[in-house]
Amino acid sequence: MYHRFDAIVVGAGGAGLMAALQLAQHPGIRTAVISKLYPSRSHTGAAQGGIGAALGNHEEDHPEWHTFDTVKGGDYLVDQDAAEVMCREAVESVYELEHFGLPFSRTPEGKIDQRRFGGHTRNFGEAPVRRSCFAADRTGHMILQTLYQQCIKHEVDFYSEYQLLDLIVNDGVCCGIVALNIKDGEVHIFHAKAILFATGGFGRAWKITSNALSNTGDGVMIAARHGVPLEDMEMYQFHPTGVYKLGILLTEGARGEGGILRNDSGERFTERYAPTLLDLAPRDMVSRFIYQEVKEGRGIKGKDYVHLDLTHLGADVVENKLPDLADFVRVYLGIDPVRELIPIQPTAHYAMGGIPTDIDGRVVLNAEEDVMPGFYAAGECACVSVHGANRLGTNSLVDIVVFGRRAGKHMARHIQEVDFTELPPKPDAFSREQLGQLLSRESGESAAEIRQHLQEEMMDKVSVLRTEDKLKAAQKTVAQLKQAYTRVAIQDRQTWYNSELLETMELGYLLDISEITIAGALVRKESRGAHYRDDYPSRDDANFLKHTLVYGTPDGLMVRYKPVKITKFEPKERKY
Amino acid sequence: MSLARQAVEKRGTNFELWSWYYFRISGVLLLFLALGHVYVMHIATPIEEVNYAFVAARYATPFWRTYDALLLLLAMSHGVNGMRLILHDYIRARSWRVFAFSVLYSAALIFTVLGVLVILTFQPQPS
Amino acid sequence: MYRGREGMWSWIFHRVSGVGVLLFLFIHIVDTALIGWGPDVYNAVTTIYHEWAIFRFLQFTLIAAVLYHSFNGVRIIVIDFWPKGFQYQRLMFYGAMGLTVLALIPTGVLLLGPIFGIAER
Amino acid sequence: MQVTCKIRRYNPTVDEKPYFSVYRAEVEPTDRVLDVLNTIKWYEDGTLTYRRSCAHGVCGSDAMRINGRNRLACKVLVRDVGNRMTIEPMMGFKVLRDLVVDMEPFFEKYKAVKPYLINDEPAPVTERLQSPEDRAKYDDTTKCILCAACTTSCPPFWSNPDFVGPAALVNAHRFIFDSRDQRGADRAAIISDRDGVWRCRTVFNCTDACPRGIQVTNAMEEVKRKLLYDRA
Repeated sequence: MYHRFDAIVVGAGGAGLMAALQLAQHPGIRTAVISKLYPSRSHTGAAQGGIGAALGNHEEDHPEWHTFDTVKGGDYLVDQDAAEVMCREAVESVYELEHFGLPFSRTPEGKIDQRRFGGHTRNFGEAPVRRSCFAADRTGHMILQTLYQQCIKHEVDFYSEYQLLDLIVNDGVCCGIVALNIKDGEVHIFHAKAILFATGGFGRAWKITSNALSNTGDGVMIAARHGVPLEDMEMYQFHPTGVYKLGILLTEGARGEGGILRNDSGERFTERYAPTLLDLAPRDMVSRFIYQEVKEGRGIKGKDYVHLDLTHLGADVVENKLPDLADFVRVYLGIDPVRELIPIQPTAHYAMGGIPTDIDGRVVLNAEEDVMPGFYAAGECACVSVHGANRLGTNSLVDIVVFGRRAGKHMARHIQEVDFTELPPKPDAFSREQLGQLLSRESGESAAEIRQHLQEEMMDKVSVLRTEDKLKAAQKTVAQLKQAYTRVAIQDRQTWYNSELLETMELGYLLDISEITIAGALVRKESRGAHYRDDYPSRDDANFLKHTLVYGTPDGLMVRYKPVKITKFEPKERKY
Repeated sequence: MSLARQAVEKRGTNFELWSWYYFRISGVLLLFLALGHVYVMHIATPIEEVNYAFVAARYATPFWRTYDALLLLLAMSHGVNGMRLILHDYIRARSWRVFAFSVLYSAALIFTVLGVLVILTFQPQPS
Repeated sequence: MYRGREGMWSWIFHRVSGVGVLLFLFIHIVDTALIGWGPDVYNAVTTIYHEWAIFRFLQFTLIAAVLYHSFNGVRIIVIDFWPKGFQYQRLMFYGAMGLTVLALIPTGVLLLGPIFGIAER
Repeated sequence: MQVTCKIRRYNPTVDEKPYFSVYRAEVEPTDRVLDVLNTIKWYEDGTLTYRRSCAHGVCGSDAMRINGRNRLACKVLVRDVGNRMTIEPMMGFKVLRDLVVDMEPFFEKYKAVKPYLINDEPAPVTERLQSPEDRAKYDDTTKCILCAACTTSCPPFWSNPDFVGPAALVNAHRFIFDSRDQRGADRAAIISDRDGVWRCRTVFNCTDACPRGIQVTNAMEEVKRKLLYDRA
């Protein structure tokens, strides 16, 4: 089936919906949002903490301070022009969200309430500042709901439960997508002048992750298949406090309230690693401390986890300030956090890297920033790059809102300037062949076993602590798994709501993403932010103050580099 | 402008609101009337004594006639309102709906008229 | 099948008892109307009510229905008009059931007792 | 531990009528019911079909009937349901396949109550003000994740799919009680209709089913009271 729209947005999380809303405000522009889930199921809804913006509702604050914190938090791998834009526009974007109806928590005067969050400081690192605008402990949920509501108001066309299959590029110009209607298995072609990928992250490459089962990097890999390089893929954030074995996130606020991390002997081991900041050191660092403890046999009962201790805080603090955490712990662990220790381990959380874009969301193809006309990306699947080597808490929501908005605005201008590019012949041929192969193979490898093996290998060798040997071993395993994947067979032969088919395709993307992540990690022979190399334990600005760009070519992966844009803040040692 | 007023402007009536409210009001009144009736007729009076003479004596006073008329009208309207909602819940086909509501409202009318007539016109015969 | 809890059972009982009472109301209007035919007819009919055990059981059921419907009706009104009422809906359901059973004990003795040879009067 | 899992299956394109498949799976007592489904799907029967995404109770994909009650499969642990479980799709919507029901009518009802802020006045440069007290009035109903567990647990909805249902009313409540919302004429027309809030019979199944702990029935009661008290 053929559809024609002016703009196509793939992905209905915060970035996609924000862009769709900007487009919807132009009456002449027809927009469709394609999503493999219903929009309200997107993983933006899982974000808890808040959205950082220098509103200054409680105390003096400035976007410049926010920019500094972002740059420093990202270990100076941040493109500072983009960070400046983000922190400046965060303010008006938050007000816009409020005007859309977002139910922010309020100050006694009725203004948007703000609270402290890790790494956010006043006057370039002097003291913590109240910058995180929040709606109880479900800020992401509120952003997602509010944007979806506004899209309904503006009558945006939704194609829910449509799986993205391919991007259509004709002579270097992006002109559409191919998607599968999950319900009946029909292949649809969407022809458009501008296409935005807001397809989210890919945490499911790791065994323990806070990500949804749907976060499999489909858009990222489909872009890469069309010659787009992937930027800084080795920069993947592990959040230190995920529920043991489940990976469900327990907010940083728990340690903000005074929670303590303990090893098997009950020792507060952060004292040995970060004597001043202790448990509230940045995410990448605390994750590393835990990994070190486990590696040296001081995990609980010798296993791969440690304890988060809230027992000294008292029932009052736990129930009133950390109600969601208490709920998660009670439901999933059957533990009372007021009296018992919570087993936690680092959990794969957020991709700083992804599809490279400029500050208007246009996808760029190289270090010279040549764009692919008509192709945009925003949100976690994109890399602007505002997070550099480590993302600051609350900045993920800022990113999706600001750059989803900017991309939408730029798309609207672009659409008014250009004509439709003709589709190439048989734009869906590749997708149909791919589906046909998967649906017809009689017997072969099990996707579930390949997935399990991949996730364990990535968790073991490509997570918090990396070395040349581990990365090379993982590279070999992934290559073998990719081989096995070419023989993968599924049981379900139905076209009607075939979720096994989708899961198997998603596994293919995860395998490719893992391969690229490992390639990036291998060439970056330094330690910076989330990327920690045991064999190169310090930051090396002389050689590696640059972004990696990994291209997929017929001869294998090719790594190139792109300079980091530095405007105001010269790289300094990262101390807190 | 209030919500209900806006609803009226849009739709012309707040029938369901008033129906709902009336349900509660009549319910409270019935609570006393019906339980009183049950008490008087079944508990306080041994049922063997509920016979023609008992009813005749009772209807000698306007009080009991009024009581019974009120009880009849409230119970009937309350009950028919309830049946109306039940039929709306379970009968989906249009033709069946028309039929069911015709039966309900006809029965309600006939029985109400009959009951009211009995209460108002009853003249005791010497037994 | 859906395994509803107290709220669902209270609603089912309320509906069933309501329909039952309405049907009885129709019958009751007819039997009362017989009074117009004079004492012989009326007394003949009321005797059936009194003497036949099955009618005593039906009357008992009717009273049970009226009682439950009344008490649960109060529960519903409390939920409707007292802003905190919903918090006690389960408790009030058990309350309505308890009151119904309590009130049915003397009723049972008076109505059904004679059938079993107790509480003759 | 070994669990026996009885699942209602139906693929309308090939099956004449629904049937039950029984599976045995080896899982931990602390696993979620969703993990049981995943284990079956990944290692035993790939054709088993259900929705899922976040796996920790915030996206609302995997609402289904577990042992007769609407739950999120990712928010119920095996040890809480025991070693025998019966899993069926939610009631009241067409089954697309196995545990997947057609959600389109659900979202249509949601859209019908105009679930968005309506305020035609020009917005100020900064935020619109709202006191913490006014904000608290609709806090509970902002938790909704549109999983449909409430609507499909509602007896009036089962018998009459025209009823807008608890989920739509929860979202109507969220805006009716938002002091920033000005005009809800269309919203009021729909919720005050016969198939609107007045079809709620205070059954409380919705409240029991809500995985977010929203006092769904109470939200509808608040809407009823507001309609009544504001009628003039």
